Amino acid sequence: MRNKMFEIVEEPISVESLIEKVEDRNAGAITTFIGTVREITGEKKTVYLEYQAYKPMAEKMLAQIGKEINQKWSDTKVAITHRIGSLDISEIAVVIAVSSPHRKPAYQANEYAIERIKQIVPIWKKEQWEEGEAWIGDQLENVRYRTGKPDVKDEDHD
Amino acid sequence: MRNKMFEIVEEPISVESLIEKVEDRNAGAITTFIGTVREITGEKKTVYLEYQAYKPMAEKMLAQIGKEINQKWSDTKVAITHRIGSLDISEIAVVIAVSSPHRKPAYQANEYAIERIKQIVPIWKKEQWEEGEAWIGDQLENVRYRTGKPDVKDEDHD
Amino acid sequence: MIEVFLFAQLQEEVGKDKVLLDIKEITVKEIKHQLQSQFDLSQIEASMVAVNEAYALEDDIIRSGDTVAIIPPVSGG
Amino acid sequence: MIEVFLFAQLQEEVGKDKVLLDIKEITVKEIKHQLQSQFDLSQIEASMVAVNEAYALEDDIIRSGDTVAIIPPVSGG
Repeated sequence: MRNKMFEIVEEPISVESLIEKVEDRNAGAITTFIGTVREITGEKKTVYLEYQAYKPMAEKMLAQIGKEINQKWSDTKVAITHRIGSLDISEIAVVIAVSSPHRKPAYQANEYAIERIKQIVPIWKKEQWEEGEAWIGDQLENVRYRTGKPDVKDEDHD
Repeated sequence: MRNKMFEIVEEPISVESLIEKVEDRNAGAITTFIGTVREITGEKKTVYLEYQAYKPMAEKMLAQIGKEINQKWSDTKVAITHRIGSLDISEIAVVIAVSSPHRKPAYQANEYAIERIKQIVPIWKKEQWEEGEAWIGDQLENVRYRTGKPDVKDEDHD
Repeated sequence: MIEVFLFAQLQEEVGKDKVLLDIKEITVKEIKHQLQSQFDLSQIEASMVAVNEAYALEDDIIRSGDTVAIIPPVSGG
Repeated sequence: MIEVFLFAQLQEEVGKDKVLLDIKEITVKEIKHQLQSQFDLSQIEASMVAVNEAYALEDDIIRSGDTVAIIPPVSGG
């Protein structure tokens, strides 16, 4: 399974393995985004995070994001792995790797991927603070959204 | 020397080691940029690249870019390593790692770093093609530039 | 029979990760109302519905044998 | 004595990576002219000059003992 480009896993993620998945003789640029568990958010101190996913659909949605990227930025290769389960401070929750012949698309496509993950991929996190816990939702203030369409502006935010 | 944040090296660069340099309990995002040797540029086929640096000044200029980033985006940590010598196709020439509590600054600061490297860091590459070789300069059409100032628009492009 | 998966807050409120509804045919809008009244869920209005692992519209029809998932606002990344 | 480092194309044109100039004091502009006429360099006008590892302006003064580098347009990354 080392070559699945879009994966939900329960074990720690190797950044190197994601980079290998997108390597290409015609890539001049590879960008990675590594989402880690941050200790302090606002005034709250996180002890650990718990991630849950609707796994088969989440992998489909990650693959869809990859397809959207290939359509928007030609000659890109994309790999995304998101981890679920219990994660401690500084542990890696998500890695996005994008390769491209040129650097601009590598940055743009990578940032597009994380924004889309936060819109359409069925993954949820529960914050465990020192004084309680809560499932986090609606970080983007998307109350509802109908489709997994590439254009965010087409979505229904009512 | 593992903890030098800004380095010119002659050996292969480990992406993981750069990531480790910027890890932080309050980082929620780490971005990396990996510049690799691309085989095809336009219609030319590169066989290998040769990088040369004015090493002490290049390391100072990398550190200056780090300082500029810390001023522009607070709470960021930056590490940059550039390799010199002879590099084959797909080998890594440069790695930039940036950590930040939030993702936007991590992307922006990383892209800022690569743009600044191409402006002010005394490193040159010579392309070895199948039919010849040449030192590459002036990729940004900066014929001249006076200072290492943070604001590109302040520079002298005449 | 329609299998309905629940996640996050909704899963905790219902106390299980899926429920089975003995229904032949129902719209997305109706299934949300039904779950709402049956379990008193906090987030159902803010949730999307996926049918067979694809996001569905309010008027889409769910049939016996379909797999449904209630997707509260996501927070991955 | 002023030590002048050369890189890339300039280094190949001169055939060595540094030259020593027996000069007490000279401006940046003047040292460029002097190197240009002495070695017939292709890129000196497009080059920056660094004095003691910092970029210098055309009118800055270089003194004996300073380390100078001629920096043709860079192409790292």
